[in-house]
Amino acid sequence: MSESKKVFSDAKSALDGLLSDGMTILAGGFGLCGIPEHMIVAIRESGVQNLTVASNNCGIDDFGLGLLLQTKQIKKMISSYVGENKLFEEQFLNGDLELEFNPQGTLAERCRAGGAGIPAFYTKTGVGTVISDGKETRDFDGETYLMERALTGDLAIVTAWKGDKAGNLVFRKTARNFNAPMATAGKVCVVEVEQLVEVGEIEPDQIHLPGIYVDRVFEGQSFEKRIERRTIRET
Amino acid sequence: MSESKKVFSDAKSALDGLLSDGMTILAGGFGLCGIPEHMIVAIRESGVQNLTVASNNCGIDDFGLGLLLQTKQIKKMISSYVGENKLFEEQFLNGDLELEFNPQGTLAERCRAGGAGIPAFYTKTGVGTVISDGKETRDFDGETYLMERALTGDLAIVTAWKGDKAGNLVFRKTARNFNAPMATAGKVCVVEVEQLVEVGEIEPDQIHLPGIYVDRVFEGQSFEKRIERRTIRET
Amino acid sequence: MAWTRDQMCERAALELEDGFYVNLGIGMPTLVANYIPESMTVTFQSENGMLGMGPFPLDNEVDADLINAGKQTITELPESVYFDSATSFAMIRGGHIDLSILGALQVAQNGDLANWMIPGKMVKGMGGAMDLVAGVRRVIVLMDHNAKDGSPKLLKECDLPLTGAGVVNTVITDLGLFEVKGGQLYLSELAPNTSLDEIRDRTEAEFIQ
Amino acid sequence: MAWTRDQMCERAALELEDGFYVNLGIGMPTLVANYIPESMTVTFQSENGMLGMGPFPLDNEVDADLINAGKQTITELPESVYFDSATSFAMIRGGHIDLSILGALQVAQNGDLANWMIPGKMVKGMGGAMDLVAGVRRVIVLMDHNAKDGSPKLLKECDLPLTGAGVVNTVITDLGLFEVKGGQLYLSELAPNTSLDEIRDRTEAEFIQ
Repeated sequence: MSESKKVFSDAKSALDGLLSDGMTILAGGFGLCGIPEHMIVAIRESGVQNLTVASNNCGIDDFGLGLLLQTKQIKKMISSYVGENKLFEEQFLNGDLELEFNPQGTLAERCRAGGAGIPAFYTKTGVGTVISDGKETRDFDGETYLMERALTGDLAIVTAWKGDKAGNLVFRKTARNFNAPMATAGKVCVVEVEQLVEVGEIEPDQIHLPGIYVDRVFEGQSFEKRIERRTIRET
Repeated sequence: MSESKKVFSDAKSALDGLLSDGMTILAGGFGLCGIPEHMIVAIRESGVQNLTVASNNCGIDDFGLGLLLQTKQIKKMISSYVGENKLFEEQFLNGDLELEFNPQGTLAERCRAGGAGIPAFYTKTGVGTVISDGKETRDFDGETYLMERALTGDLAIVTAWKGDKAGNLVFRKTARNFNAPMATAGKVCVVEVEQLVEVGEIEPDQIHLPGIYVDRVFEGQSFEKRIERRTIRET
Repeated sequence: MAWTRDQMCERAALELEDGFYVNLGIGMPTLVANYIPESMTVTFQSENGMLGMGPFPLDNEVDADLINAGKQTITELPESVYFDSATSFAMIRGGHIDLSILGALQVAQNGDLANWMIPGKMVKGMGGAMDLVAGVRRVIVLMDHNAKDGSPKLLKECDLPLTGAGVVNTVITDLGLFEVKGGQLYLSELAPNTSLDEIRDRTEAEFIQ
Repeated sequence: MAWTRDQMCERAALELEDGFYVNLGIGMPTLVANYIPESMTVTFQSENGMLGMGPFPLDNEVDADLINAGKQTITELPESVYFDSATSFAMIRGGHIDLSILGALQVAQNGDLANWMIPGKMVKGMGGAMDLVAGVRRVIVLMDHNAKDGSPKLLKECDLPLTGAGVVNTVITDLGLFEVKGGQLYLSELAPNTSLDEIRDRTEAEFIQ
């Protein structure tokens, strides 16, 4: 048995040899929830340039993928939501950053397709909008659909709550989001987990993503897990 | 709160009003593993005719969907494997039964697409075989793919290990198989569970299929769970 | 005064039915959840991967792993279920959600909806809105009848980039409730203290009374 | 005597590498699992929804909910994972399985494979075989060199319905090991006590030595 071949000590060693200028990275997370925060910092420190990053959002100005906007390491984003990230909006409006808007479900399904050997699929989402510009439409049973292509990346960086040394993953609550579909669509997939456990510690029926999709895994030290919109009720 | 609207007492009451001649039924299970055995018996007893049934297999001669072959209630099967079911093979070779062969993964993906609003997708499976007869092929990035259409049914009959009164399901081991994707592709979905529990008894992160897909659920009494090929080792 | 924001939400809540699975958009639509009768079970979906969304947390319940599609911290309920984004949108796009209630910048009389960007000015992105309006069984727009500058939001044609074409079923504004049927707009209800003349004045869209 | 069935399986096992995820077909391919060195981690996938397939159960371990793709009762291992059929085939069709070893009725010199039906005679169905040969990174066929009636199974062209066109990478028979490259068949290894003349006699396909 040698499943610990997948285990690395930290973000830097886990990404060693995998980063190159101009590559495409799929980054899990929704807003700041479930983002691979340690790997984002390591990518910033690596100085790799001209990245295309597919991620639903692009972090905030000073956390998450926003850190790679600050250093202008990102050439192009594939996202559904710019939201309140000022730097993102500014770089896009200035023309410093390319932005390919994908509806959120289209982005998720394109990754799922990329991991599942489906080069293209049809969807109603975006028909009659700018999203359909330059894309084929086709009618099935009297309704019009768009053809969307699969999305894959050179590297998927995702985060999970618990992972075993064979790479089997369990996510927690809404931190699951894009992490699972993106993990399947990376040529290489690296995962940071909050808890690294021994093989056999996770029930086989409770694994959310099988280790077959995971090439490297490490336990992240002290996740910051910043909250973007802390909202509470009084009673 | 009124989530118990979904709960029925047995197969007969759960299927009441849902069966009609000529309908299409999606039936979960692989071989005899994870089949909705109580509902198959109730369908037999209802006498409904001319069914189209999508199921990976068709049971064995005297159990599972084989029971509906005996009574000639099935007009057409959509399956990947006839296997050792003599009656199935015989009715097909006689011309008494229509049979649409689907590769197993294509059958699963067609159901998943049917539940996900994807009317068609492309796959490499079956290119250059009889499966591609009459279907469109198309090249993407230098490789040839087949276009496959989504599959939906008037009714999905599936089985799960545990279900709560809101229809949230947990499957057990390899009995999960087609039950999850087929549940999403039925216009109506009825589920038999081994254990019906209260809402809140299943961890939200451990639910395999959300209750949104489940219209009716009942606890089956004394599952027979017949084993097709009991294979053991000595030591 | 016509309908207040609370009254608009209350009116929207009347469109819910027992057993419905509902997705509420960011902002005013979120408040509709406050007007559901106790006797009714309505399950809220959050497109980032949850069914059975609970209220905002108490201060000591905040969990960074538990947010809604508006990125606000929320709580779970006994019936909650979590899933990934591909599964969440398979659910939305596959027509399993009964109702979506969302805000709008503009709605056209044929049901076209614009709510995701103002070219050169505001680039928020469509998030899950394009998927929701394309996939959910019924779409209700909840919006002010006029923009802050008084300009109409119910138009003959949207001039902002569309979120979906012909996707809106019902529009609830402070002045009334409209329905889109067969590509035409019908005024079904007038808010109290609102005259037909006033609503005509403040609407660009052609509507049938 | 050339390779026995055990020796064929042993030879096939040499194609495995540490860390591989492998799908073994029904019948002889299943036996390949017996020849994996202790030092190597190989994870077996069963297309009905499992990674990390264990051995057959002891009599008191039999579980009706735990079967392999051949419908035999099996066991789980510490690293096992279960998933549904759509997920299982997404894995297979998405190219995540390193190797599939399966049986064949016929293989053509260009890598065409027939192993799912004999028209008018045997209608088993393709099960997951068409998905496996289309999706898995490398396909090894393990089969007797000749049919029971002595007729060749390595042919110029298959006359039975295909499972996949040009999908086979390697063929291991009792007489030797062949590889398909660029649409041509190469004989790479001769089994012991087998002459080139014998293999030519018993093969219809053209192959390059």
